[in-house]
Amino acid sequence: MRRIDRSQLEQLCHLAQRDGRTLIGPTVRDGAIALAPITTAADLPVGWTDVQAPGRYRLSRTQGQRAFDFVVGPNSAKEQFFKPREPLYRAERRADGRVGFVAIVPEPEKRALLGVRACDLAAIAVQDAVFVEGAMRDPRYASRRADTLVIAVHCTRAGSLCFCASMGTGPKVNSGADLALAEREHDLLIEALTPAGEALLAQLSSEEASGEDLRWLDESVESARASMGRHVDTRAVHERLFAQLEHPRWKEVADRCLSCGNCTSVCPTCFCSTTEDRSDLDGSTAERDRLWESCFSREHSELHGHAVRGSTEQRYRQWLTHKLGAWVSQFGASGCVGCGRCIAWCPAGIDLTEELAALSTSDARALMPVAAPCAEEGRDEAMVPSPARVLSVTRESSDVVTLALAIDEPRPFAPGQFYQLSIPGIGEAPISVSGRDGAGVEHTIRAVGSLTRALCELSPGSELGVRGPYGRGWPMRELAGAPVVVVAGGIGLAPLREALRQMLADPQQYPDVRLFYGARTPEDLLYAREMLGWTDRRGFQLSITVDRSSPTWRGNVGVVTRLLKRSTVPDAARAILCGPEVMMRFTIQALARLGVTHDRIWLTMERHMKCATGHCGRCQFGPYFVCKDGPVFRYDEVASLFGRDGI
Amino acid sequence: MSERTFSVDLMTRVEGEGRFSLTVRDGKVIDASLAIFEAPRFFEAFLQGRSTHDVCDIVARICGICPIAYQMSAARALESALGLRTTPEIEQVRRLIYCGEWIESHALHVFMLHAPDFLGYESAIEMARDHKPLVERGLRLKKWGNRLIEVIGGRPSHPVSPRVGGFSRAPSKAALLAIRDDLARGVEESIETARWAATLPMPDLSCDYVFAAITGTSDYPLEFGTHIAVSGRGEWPVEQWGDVMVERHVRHSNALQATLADGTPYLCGPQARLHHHRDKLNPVARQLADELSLPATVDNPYRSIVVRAVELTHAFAEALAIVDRYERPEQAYVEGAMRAGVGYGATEAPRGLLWHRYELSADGTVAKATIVPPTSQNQARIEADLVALGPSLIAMEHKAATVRAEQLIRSYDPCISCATHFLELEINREDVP
Amino acid sequence: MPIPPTVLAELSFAKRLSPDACAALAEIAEMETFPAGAVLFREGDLPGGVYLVLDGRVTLTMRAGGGESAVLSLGTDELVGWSSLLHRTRVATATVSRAAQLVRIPASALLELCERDPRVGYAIMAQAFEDVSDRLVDTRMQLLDLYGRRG
Amino acid sequence: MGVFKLASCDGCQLTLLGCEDELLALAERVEIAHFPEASSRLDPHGTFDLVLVEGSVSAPFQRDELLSIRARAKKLVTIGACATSGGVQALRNGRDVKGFIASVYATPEYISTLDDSTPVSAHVPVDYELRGCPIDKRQLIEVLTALLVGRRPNIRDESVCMECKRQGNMCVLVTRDEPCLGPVTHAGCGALCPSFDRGCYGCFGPKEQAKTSALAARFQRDGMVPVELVRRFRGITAGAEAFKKEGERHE
Repeated sequence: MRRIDRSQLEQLCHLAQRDGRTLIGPTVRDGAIALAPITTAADLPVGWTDVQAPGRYRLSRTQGQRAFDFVVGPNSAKEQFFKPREPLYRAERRADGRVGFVAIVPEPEKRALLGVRACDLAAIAVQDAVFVEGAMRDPRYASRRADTLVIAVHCTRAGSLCFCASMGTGPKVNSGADLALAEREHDLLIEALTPAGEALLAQLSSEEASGEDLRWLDESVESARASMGRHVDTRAVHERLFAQLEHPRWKEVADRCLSCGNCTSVCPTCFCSTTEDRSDLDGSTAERDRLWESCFSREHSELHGHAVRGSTEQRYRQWLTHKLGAWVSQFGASGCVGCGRCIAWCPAGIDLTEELAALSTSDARALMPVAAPCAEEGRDEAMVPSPARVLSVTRESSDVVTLALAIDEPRPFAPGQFYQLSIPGIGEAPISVSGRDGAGVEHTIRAVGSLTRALCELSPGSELGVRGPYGRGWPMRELAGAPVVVVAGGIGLAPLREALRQMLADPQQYPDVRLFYGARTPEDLLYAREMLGWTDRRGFQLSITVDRSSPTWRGNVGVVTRLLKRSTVPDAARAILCGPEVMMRFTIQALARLGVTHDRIWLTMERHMKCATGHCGRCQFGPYFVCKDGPVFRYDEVASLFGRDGI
Repeated sequence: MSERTFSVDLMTRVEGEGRFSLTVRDGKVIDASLAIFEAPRFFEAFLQGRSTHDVCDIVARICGICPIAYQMSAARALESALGLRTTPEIEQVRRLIYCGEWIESHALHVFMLHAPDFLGYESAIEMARDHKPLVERGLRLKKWGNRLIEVIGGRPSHPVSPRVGGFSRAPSKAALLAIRDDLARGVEESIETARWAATLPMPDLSCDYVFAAITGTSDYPLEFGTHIAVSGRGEWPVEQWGDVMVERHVRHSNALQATLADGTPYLCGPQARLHHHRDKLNPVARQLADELSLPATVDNPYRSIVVRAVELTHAFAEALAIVDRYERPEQAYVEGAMRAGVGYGATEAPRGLLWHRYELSADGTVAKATIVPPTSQNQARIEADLVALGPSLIAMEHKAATVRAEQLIRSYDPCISCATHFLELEINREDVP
Repeated sequence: MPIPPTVLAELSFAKRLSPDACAALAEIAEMETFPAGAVLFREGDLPGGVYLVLDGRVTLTMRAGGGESAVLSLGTDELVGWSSLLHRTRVATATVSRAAQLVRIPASALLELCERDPRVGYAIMAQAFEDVSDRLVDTRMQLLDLYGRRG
Repeated sequence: MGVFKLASCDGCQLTLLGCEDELLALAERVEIAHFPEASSRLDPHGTFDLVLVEGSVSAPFQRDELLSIRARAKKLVTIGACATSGGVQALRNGRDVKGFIASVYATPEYISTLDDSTPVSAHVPVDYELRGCPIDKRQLIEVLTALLVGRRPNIRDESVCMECKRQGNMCVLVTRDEPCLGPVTHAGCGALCPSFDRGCYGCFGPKEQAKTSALAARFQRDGMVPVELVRRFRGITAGAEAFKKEGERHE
């Protein structure tokens, strides 16, 4: 620990900008202390402090000359690395049907962050876990984050909305920074935490801190810890929150909540994003941007044209249970770092700590399963498609086609995984793999929206964008050796087809396979010819039913669960299902009556998978990201949340 | 006896909806009317009871083409009622944003609405097939005007920053410098525009105009004036304008028509401004007027396209000069206590004199509002000009004659949406407690 | 053809019954075989027999919009023609869609049996109720567009 | 394509002419068959693939015209606050407009007006409603582009706050109690007002799930009196349901 004179701050700012670094530090702007590019110590908010209350933030003059005599302003390091809006790629669709994609990669830019508090260091670590340390790495975030010099400041006083002590993230800086400062009226204590920090410190004129200095620091930090304006009880908060999904408080807070998204915008860890395509007038070129999104907006939970979380009540519950609950199982740390920004910048002044306390009156705890880790190893995911060519188009029914796609250098895929298919200027959607046809990867698509319609209209030779495969597929290994019941509804047969093919090709491993398949009408039955071909395989049983038909149909009429009801299944059978949520719900009940327990059922979850990399937050489902932890789940992993409204 | 009627049921390339009809019998015009059937929108009625701070946002909605004129006239009138004095720095910004509106509106009118008449096209888009560079220039000039408004006010239509006392936020020097080059090019290209406009074939028509424009400052009138000058009649303080002109409701129109008290129609707009203030044009624009031998008094309404083009140069040159000497005002607006009072304000909208009068209650809410837009002042004059035009149409083929008459009306850049903002509800209110 | 009580006892319809009751039921029931295409009853017919499917398939169709629609097919262990238990005319047409062996019980005799012994009556009605309720749930699922939109 | 106008200020159709960089390209892709403000070539009775309607219905003839337009349009898109919520002229709604006129004019039937100014959707089905007073140029291009290539327009129904925060603006409500409708207002303007140091006045109308009562509660805590609350919600988009109701609540 060293001590520097206040005048050395100028030198510190100067040194931090060497090697072309942009220095980002606190500065007064429009009535608040903002983080912005600064060049000299004179840009720092010397003599300013902040006064915060729920829904209220004011600057106030101090008599002193401290530059860091405030707690946190509305913005954080988040926007330095995870940009509020940034272009991902430019896409082009040429007249001859060919497509091209050009990634837009940010210019490498070196930064130095000055004045970062312990809570925000924790937030940076949380975002690193999302964007860099998972199975998929966001190269844009990673490149901006990679070469950043961090000069942190110990908090020696706490704000009225601070609760980092409760969250275990502050007020003292322990790691995550190169240098840590503690500011007094006339001087600062400074400590290097990394070699880079040491190198920088060596160029300042400093002297060894005295024992009294060290005592002052300890006492100040302790007094800050003791004077936190807010407090939360984090014990088993995850289990406690998920035990209160029906608590009347959600409704009550929804009456006050504007669902405006300010809390998520100012939160230093919230990472949800969406994309926006801008195409030119003839749709021949398009640019895709990624931008900050909020779980408080309707679009964020949109699934096939309706919002899964249609009400503010559900959205607030989603936010809080994720931030303080599910986050822990996803990333190993809470999504809340105790900075208090969501309280100050909520126009309605909703206080997270108060809501949490009100929801924690009961000791009830939910049993929360932990997601199986994604099998993928770490890799860069720039979310840029590459061109693929349509090899063949097979019409399956009036509104369903199967495209066989030639994908350059394809990574191997497993049954149940999905690709993101896109047409420049129209959009992108997750489509599960329905099989392999020679060199082609097959996707079976029903025309329901503008993109799927456009996909269904593609002809052999034309191109589209693909990225993938993504996600966790069917548990082929767990299914081996046991009787397998396959239940499919409508187009839900598509993600199961490749699994069926693999099982039928290997009767040794899969001696007993029974397919129960329901469709709306006989005309909607997929792969009819292929299925009939399967029926002579030993150990395969096929039951088909339709919802309605003409009287000439000699087969079953009725829902697929009725087929199951009529059947018996062998002991120890395993089941894999795919269909709409409602169908799967009833199928699971029927299976249970037949003795198939929840731990022997796998299903695919319906959520809108947008980025497919676990970064955009769109397909959040309790403790899971459907795109990376699913879409196939073992039912007992999701049973407590499955079929529940607004999850 | 010969009788011919020239009429158009839906006027095109004007703002808003109107029709005209011109009947000539035995070489004499027996009926000329510009009928405005645009639905009335009652602005003056619902301004009543609003706070002074709502007025600029509401009156902007009278017109999508010249919202700034409405905001500025209103702000002036309200400031005079409240006894507020803005600073010269704020006034500079006002002049600047007003220049933007002139540029955007004049460029729209010259290139998109009026030029197709001279060159024989139905629209600028059609004209672009044969005259692409010309139309592109028009779009470019218009865009630069819009950009200027955006930098100061956020968006071209209904900008958000103008307010009573000034602006909610003044533009930074850097933001203005970023468009400085466009403005400089605008000066050049608008000069070319005026030269081109001067070469257009002008139908013959000479009218005996009474010109009305604001006056009272050393500048070519734009965002401010203390008096209103009427050619051959004299000058009146802005406060007295309501006594000098009278508005009446004519049966064929949803808009009121204004004339001088003795019933004389008058003209406001570019020709009127040039008539009273040619010598005050920005030197660049004045030199251009000299080069084109443009007299102070232009009595051929078709030739207004040239006057507009010269004003376009004036606006670009003014804007450029303001940007070059601009320093961001310390204070973007001035504030004062609310009080009861009456205030008047007049500015020069692109298409002419725009006069506002407000009565405020003690809490600063509007007790009564009167807005006299340029088009309703010009409407009587337009009808008179149709009468003057009538005889010369007799010899023409019907369609061409109709087009010629429509072209004449278009020369005034009538803004019908503005003209029908009212139906004088304050008259009615006297009957209803 | 009379039905052996042992065959009857295999059906869930009879599972709730005591051996005595089961024998009583067998007495009034008959076993019949139908080829594919045979019509058991038509929509609008007067009440008649109640059928239990031993084997094969019976499809119910209803008239709508000038045509005939298949709405439900029934197989082994399922009940056909419950409306007769309520003295109602037939609500659908029942056609054998795959050669079937059925148990036919005259509704009047069955109801008489139920009247005679309320315990038997309760068991039979409970079974019929469960069956009808399952069909109601199925119908609701169809209303929810079971196979909905999945891209 | 046809562009039709009802009661309005022309600002939204002017926005189409304000697409200076795209206008000529658009004209090459789309036949603009009826656009009186821009062209003398008219086709008032033709059929259209796409019709843009500006303005509200505030006179009987406009109602008739609208029904006729709808019958001839494959897709009808309303542009702007007037067509989408009745516009600023909806401020007259609830006042005895006809009574006023009848008491003054000898031939009141000549002054053709309705008591209320209503949105297009109150009279005919609308395929897409583009918000704003005026509409935003980029959003207009986006809607046209999306319709041309057959996809759903990328128009977000989130709050103005989301745009405001992405731009890094400081919140005027939190830092200085400036009444701002941003939290309940539909995004699309680019958070203009807060960017210009003033509170949003709601010209894009209410966002989905607009919790106006919660915002009104905040304004009241900051000392706003009922008459001011009424004025705040009764602005440019006074006819929009959520704002209308909130205004009435404080009357």
